[in-house]
Amino acid sequence: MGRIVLEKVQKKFGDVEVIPPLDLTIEDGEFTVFVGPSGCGKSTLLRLIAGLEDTTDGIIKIDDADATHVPPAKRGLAMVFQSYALYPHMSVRKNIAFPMKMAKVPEDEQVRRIDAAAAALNLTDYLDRKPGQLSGGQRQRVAIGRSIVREPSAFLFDEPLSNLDAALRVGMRLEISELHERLKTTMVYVTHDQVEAMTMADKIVVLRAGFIEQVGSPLELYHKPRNEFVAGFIGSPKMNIIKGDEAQKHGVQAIGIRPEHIDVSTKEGMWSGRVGVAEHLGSDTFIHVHDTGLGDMITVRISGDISVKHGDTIFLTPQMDQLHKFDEQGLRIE
Amino acid sequence: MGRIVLEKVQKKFGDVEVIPPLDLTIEDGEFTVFVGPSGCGKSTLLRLIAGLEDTTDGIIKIDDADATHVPPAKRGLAMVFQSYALYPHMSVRKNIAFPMKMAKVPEDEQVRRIDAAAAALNLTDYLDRKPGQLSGGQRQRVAIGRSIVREPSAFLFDEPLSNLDAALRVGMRLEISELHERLKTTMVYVTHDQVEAMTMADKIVVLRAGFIEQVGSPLELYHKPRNEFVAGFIGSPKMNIIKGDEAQKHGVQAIGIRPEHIDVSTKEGMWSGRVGVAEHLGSDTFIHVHDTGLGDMITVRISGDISVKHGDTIFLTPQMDQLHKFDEQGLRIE
Amino acid sequence: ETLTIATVNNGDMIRMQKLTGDFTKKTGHEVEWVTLEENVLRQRVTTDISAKGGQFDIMTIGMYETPIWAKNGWLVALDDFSADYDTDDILPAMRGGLSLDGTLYAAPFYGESSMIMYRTDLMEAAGLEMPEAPTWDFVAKAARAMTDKDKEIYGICLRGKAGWGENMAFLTATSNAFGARWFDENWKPQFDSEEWATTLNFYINLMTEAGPPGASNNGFNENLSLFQQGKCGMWIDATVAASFVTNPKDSTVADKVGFALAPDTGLGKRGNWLWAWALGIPAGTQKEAAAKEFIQWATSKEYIELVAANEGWANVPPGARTSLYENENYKSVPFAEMTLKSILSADPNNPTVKPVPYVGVQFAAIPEFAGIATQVGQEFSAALAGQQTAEEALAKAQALTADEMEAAGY
Amino acid sequence: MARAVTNQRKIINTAAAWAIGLLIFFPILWTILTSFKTEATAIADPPVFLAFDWTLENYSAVMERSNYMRFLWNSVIIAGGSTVLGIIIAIPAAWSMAFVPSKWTKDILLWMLSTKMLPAVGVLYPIYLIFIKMGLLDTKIGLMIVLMLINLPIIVWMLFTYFKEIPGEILEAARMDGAGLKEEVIYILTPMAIPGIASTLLLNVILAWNEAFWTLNLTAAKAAPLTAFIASYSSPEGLFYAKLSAASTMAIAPILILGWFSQKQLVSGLTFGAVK
Amino acid sequence: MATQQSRSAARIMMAPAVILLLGWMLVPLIMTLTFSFKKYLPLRGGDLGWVGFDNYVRFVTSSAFWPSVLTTLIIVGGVLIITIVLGVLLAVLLNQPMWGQGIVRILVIAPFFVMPTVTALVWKNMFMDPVNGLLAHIWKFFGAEPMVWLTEASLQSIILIVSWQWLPFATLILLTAIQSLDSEQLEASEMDGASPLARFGYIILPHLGRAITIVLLIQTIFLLSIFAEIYVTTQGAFGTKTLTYLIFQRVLESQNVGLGSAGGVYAIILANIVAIFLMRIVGKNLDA
Ligand SMILES: Nc1ncnc2c1ncn2[C@@H]1O[C@H](COP(=O)(O)OP(=O)(O)OP(=O)(O)O)[C@@H](O)[C@H]1O
Ligand SMILES: Nc1ncnc2c1ncn2[C@@H]1O[C@H](COP(=O)(O)OP(=O)(O)OP(=O)(O)O)[C@@H](O)[C@H]1O
Ligand SMILES: [Mg+2]
Ligand SMILES: [Mg+2]
Repeated sequence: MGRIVLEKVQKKFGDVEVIPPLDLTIEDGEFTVFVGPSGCGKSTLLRLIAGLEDTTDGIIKIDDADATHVPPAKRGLAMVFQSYALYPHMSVRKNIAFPMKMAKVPEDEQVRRIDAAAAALNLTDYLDRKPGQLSGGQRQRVAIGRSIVREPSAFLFDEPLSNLDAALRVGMRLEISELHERLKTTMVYVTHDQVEAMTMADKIVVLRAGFIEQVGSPLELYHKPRNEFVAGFIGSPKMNIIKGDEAQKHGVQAIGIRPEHIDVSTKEGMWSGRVGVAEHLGSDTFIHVHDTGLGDMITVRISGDISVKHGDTIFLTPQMDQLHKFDEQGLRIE
Repeated sequence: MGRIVLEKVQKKFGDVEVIPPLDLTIEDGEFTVFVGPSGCGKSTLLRLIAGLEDTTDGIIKIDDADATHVPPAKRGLAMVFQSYALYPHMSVRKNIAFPMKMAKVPEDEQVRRIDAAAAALNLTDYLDRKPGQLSGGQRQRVAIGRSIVREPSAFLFDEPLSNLDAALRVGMRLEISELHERLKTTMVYVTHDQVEAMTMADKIVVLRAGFIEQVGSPLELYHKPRNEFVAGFIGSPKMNIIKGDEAQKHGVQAIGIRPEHIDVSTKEGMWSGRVGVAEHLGSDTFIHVHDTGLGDMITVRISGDISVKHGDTIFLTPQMDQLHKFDEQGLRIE
Repeated sequence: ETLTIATVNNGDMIRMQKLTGDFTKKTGHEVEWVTLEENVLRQRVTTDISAKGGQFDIMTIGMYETPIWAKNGWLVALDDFSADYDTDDILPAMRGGLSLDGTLYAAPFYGESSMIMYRTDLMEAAGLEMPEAPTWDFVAKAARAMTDKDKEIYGICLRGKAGWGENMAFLTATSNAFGARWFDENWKPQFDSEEWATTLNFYINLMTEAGPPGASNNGFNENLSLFQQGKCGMWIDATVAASFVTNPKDSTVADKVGFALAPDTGLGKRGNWLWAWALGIPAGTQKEAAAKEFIQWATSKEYIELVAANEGWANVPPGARTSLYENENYKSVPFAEMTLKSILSADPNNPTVKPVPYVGVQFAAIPEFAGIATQVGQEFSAALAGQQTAEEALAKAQALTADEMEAAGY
Repeated sequence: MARAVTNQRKIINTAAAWAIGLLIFFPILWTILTSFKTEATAIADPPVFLAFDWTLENYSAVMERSNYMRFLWNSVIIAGGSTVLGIIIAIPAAWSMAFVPSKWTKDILLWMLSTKMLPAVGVLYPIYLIFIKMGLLDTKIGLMIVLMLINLPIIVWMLFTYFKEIPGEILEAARMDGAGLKEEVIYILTPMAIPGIASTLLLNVILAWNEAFWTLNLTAAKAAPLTAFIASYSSPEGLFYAKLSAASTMAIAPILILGWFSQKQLVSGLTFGAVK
Repeated sequence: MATQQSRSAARIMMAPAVILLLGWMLVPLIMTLTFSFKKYLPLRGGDLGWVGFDNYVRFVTSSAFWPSVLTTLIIVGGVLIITIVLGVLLAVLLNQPMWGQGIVRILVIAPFFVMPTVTALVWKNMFMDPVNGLLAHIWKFFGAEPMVWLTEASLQSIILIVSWQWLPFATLILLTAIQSLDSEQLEASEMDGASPLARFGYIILPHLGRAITIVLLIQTIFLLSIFAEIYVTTQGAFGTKTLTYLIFQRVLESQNVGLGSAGGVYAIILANIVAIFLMRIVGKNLDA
């Protein structure tokens, strides 16, 4: 169980309205990701759900019961913090046992659950170490272990991977996804990394300045961003947004085309430009094309390798069926 | 000018040999990147070049002059640190001016160079702020500004972007590449992010436990990794390494195939397996395939989208011309 | 020249500081004062003179230090004062205590003995009359009669605070009246004697029944303020206190104070001590001449008149000069006569009933005395506080004294 | 923890904290109040708290009796001088320990602290004799040196802990930028550690100001600081509570005011490395 | 950070502090050691020759020695316990939201600025005096017989006075330490269901461990040599004679420098025993 419903939830810090009244439903078992730029209120929203902040107004329901004024410990949720928030003076075992000790779970049950969690998270060999003696990824796993043993109705993650290096991040991402597959518990996950959002989420909530810009599955967001903001935020490299004459041709204020939806040729094409930096990744090549007359630099992504170099002239052709159109308010036009 | 030659350079910390005797030449104007896993000695090597650590043995030549015992300040190199290492009590202007003040550059010349650097790095509006009032990217630019004004014969960068968030990292990566295009000064760059290495380097030096595993251009490393380690380290997602029977078929110990070099079908193919986690990025899809009978999980990367889900059976066919072969020592076989 | 003078923070000394201008005017010498509390002062000057630090040109010292230091050759002899100064005018008892082999080494600034100060009104209320030379039995009886603890009136206030210059000064002097002594002719400590047991038990019983609470912490100052507040029926202490308790500015009982000699037990010795704060010059000072000028100024008859002119006769430094007690003006001061009688009845060279090898009424003028007596004082103080019996205190005193005397090579 | 704290909680906190604060402060408050009473009111029974005739007579009595300004000036010079001297010597030492640690660093630090455990009375004689030889008795410079030596371990330790928080990379950056050792310390380390140095300074001024053994024993007239001033008031004859209070107030007021003004600095700075 | 150059620079820069402290330690120490083997009585002409271990034997066998060691340990231990326990509680209280926090903090730290001599004088005369002291008035107000503090509860009184003086120091350090506690840790424990008491016991107190050791170390160093408080109040009477005070009596009151120096050497030994003991704990805690 773990259905979380926010009804007209609002949060002000002093006079500043960080979260304007907002409705959101997180279904039981769903993996929901909050994304958005820094300072948009992701953490605040999560902390409201956790009960670590008071709502200024509105109702939070957990499993259909009003939890607005229930203290955090009683909401049956577990939280994994960005800084891990491990207890530095306790061994890994004690860290994991702590919530059970507080809940007065019998000793043998504690041992059982710790062993299970440790096995699942590959922590068995480290149970007697202190957090200070662990690597970043291991610490992250302990933090997760500590939340698992509580058997919460939902997990809350606040940028759990942002302190890890790139390689580890990929690994942990997979582990959390697999954990979700296995447990089927509701998870609410905050990140500002859109790759994480795309790969992990069942449902993504895109926030900007406390407002929900769009809610939907990753591919919905990729294919049908509701506005320019979401279009720019989802996908990497970023969607190229073209305004001015070229957009006028399509009768709209702005058109958008993702780097991977532009075909490249050295001979002919709709647009032409001069190669700036070309980044060869082996599997892909990113080409930053200048002087196309379309305003900003255009980024193009090509599978595999192509031999262009700084200063070359190349020709670009957008795939017309992948064109996005936006109006004056930046809203999507179908 | 900025040719750096290491001859039999060795470094021990106490009894631990961190860098075994090692030869390396960095040509004038080259952009050299050191990559390798954490703790492999990248920073140590860079700091040996900078003179911040003593060599245990061996000779470091800068522009053909023996610099082994020259103090850091006299080597004519500039260094940009991971933590930026800005002077927090000085304004941006003073930070940038500091190396010139130390070198007793005349006041008006200082002003000229500061203005030039600030203009080039988009810092003109921030010259009177303290570092504490700047964003991460701006701080990074100040750090670069501080090294530029010295007009050093080479720049040394130690993971300069690892404290920035993903979006900023991409931007700064481009800026540094453009800077190199413009200045043509030797740059030695440490990172453990292989995307940075691939996109920025003229020459990549792959280190493992202080040993140089391979030196070459990014595409050389991608297409012809000298051994399994380099093969696994370069490219994302990682190359799939297959041992056992399947490798025997090719008469070698192990074969490797990159995720982007495997074709996928729902009907037929060389290998078959069950879909584990499928990560839909919109532009690409990563599929982790289990139970292929090839040992470990196989990762496949597909451009665009494909509708597979957890548990589906799919068929995989490697592109034979992209197969890598390795012997018992993990060395490449052509 | 500028003289540096170490002095104690007593009222008479403070007064002298205020009048320094007169000296400077007369001689052109400046004076720097270093005023310290008694114990600190003693520690400071002793360190300085024994290590030959030379920080002071004049030191304020007592009857205890003078003979010891003089013997070590640390003091400049004061035998060449001008005729005006009239060395012979100094009270013989004082002169005796501050001389070595007949040569004066420190000039008394003021001198004191001890005597009884009592509340005439309370004595009357108790239906008793204080004789001029009472016995301890009478004093004890009167004390018990005057005590009214509910009104915070205590029959007798005596020193209880540990210290060789505090409770031990009083107790040593008192023990003389009971026939006790510190050492026998062979320097053997005598705390195991019957006389000491009697003395200490008498003192403790009396204080327990008729003394103020916390007497084991009371020294001169504490008792003075108790008496001034009207909380004591009798107080046996330094004669100089008389001017404070009769001073209406500070004392609530100024007009109800009577004086009597310190009590005896009929054995021929009274329990009154003899002390002088005197000015001495450390040997080796560069400013000997100026220092001598200062001492002559400060201990002169003119100085007494100067104080009298400024502050009244009651405030002149007492107990140093015979001529003061012949002065008509001074005779009208209520305590003058009794002070003189007390001083005259003390004999430092022959202090006890049984013979002793030392000089000094309430002390033995040997270097080890201060250290030993302070520790003994602590034992006695603890006994007064009820933390141990008199017998235990005496046993410890005997042991530690024997120990220290042995360490010192007697 | 940005949840609204109920006002009730806050009121209870406030009441408790103020009660305890006032209780702790009371002896000082009482001393200050008493200094404005007459001697008779000072011992009045029952004691009077505020409703008395305020008088300055005790202050004038004290001023008349001793040259307060000279004692004060000596205290300022000695406390300030010893601290500055100590800082100048300690900065390089702390730099070495923080940035070029060797396996001995911790031992040296602890050894330095252990020198503070020498019982001062035990070495008074030796020091006195040395001071006589060197002509340092009753000089401000002599006291400055002694107090500096006494507090040096504490200064070194405090600076060491502040310096350790400064990332070594910044000093390396300066080195790469061409700064020599001197420039590194003067232009980078010292300014960066200003808050820490300020706290160190403050704590040591307090310790030096209040040091009563050496200041009393090694001075006479010329260099005597406020500790000597107070030693002449500790038990004068007669009623003395009010005068003692006035003298006490005068002795502690300067440092108390200094402490209060720099309270923030002290609160945030006094960590001795307790905070990481 | 470890080139040969910087290492030699470090040695040079450390030299002044080390040499000065070494001198400050060794010169008096050697002189004290020398005196301790001599019969040295300033009032009897100073140096009277070598006496071997006489002074040492005499010092330990004197009836005052062991009680003084015990007294020293009781005072140090008592003050440490009081200041640390109260300091932790006070730090926790001061860390709560309240009105006028700054002023309360000023009130609480004020005793630290007061000279020990003044502290002792004020407490002794104006509070603990059995007739005119404020505490006596309070006792009388409640109809009780006033305590004679410095006699009946002499050790406790001294511990009280010294604790009053050092409580601010402990509170200050502990307060900064509390403020450095990562709030996410507290939130995590709250999510984990810990009550306020459990949070104090399991999170805050362990977090303060390091700060507590530091308070322990620094205060011990200062407390082992407290002097003014005893000198002004009891002068070592009523069982308040610490080792330091005993040495003081030997050197300055009895003017027996030889014996006092032997005592000084014992004090150094005691201090070092305590120090080694402390360093063990602290050293471990400082690394972690
Ligand atoms: N306790 C607070 N008091 C006042 N303002 C706050 C507080 N906490 C957060 N804010 C403000 O609320 C806004 C949202 O903050 P929040 O931490 O939720 O952002 P976020 O989306 O998590 O950002 P990030 O990605 O940087 O973590 C920010 O503008 C922040 O400054
Ligand atoms: N001062 C030192 N003393 C002892 N060992 C050290 C020291 N500095 C580094 N090492 C060790 O040397 C090895 C190489 O360290 P180095 O910092 O060069 O690695 P790196 O490749 O930069 O790693 P990272 O990617 O984590 O920065 C590590 O095992 C490290 O523990
Ligand atoms: Mg956040
Ligand atoms: Mg590194």
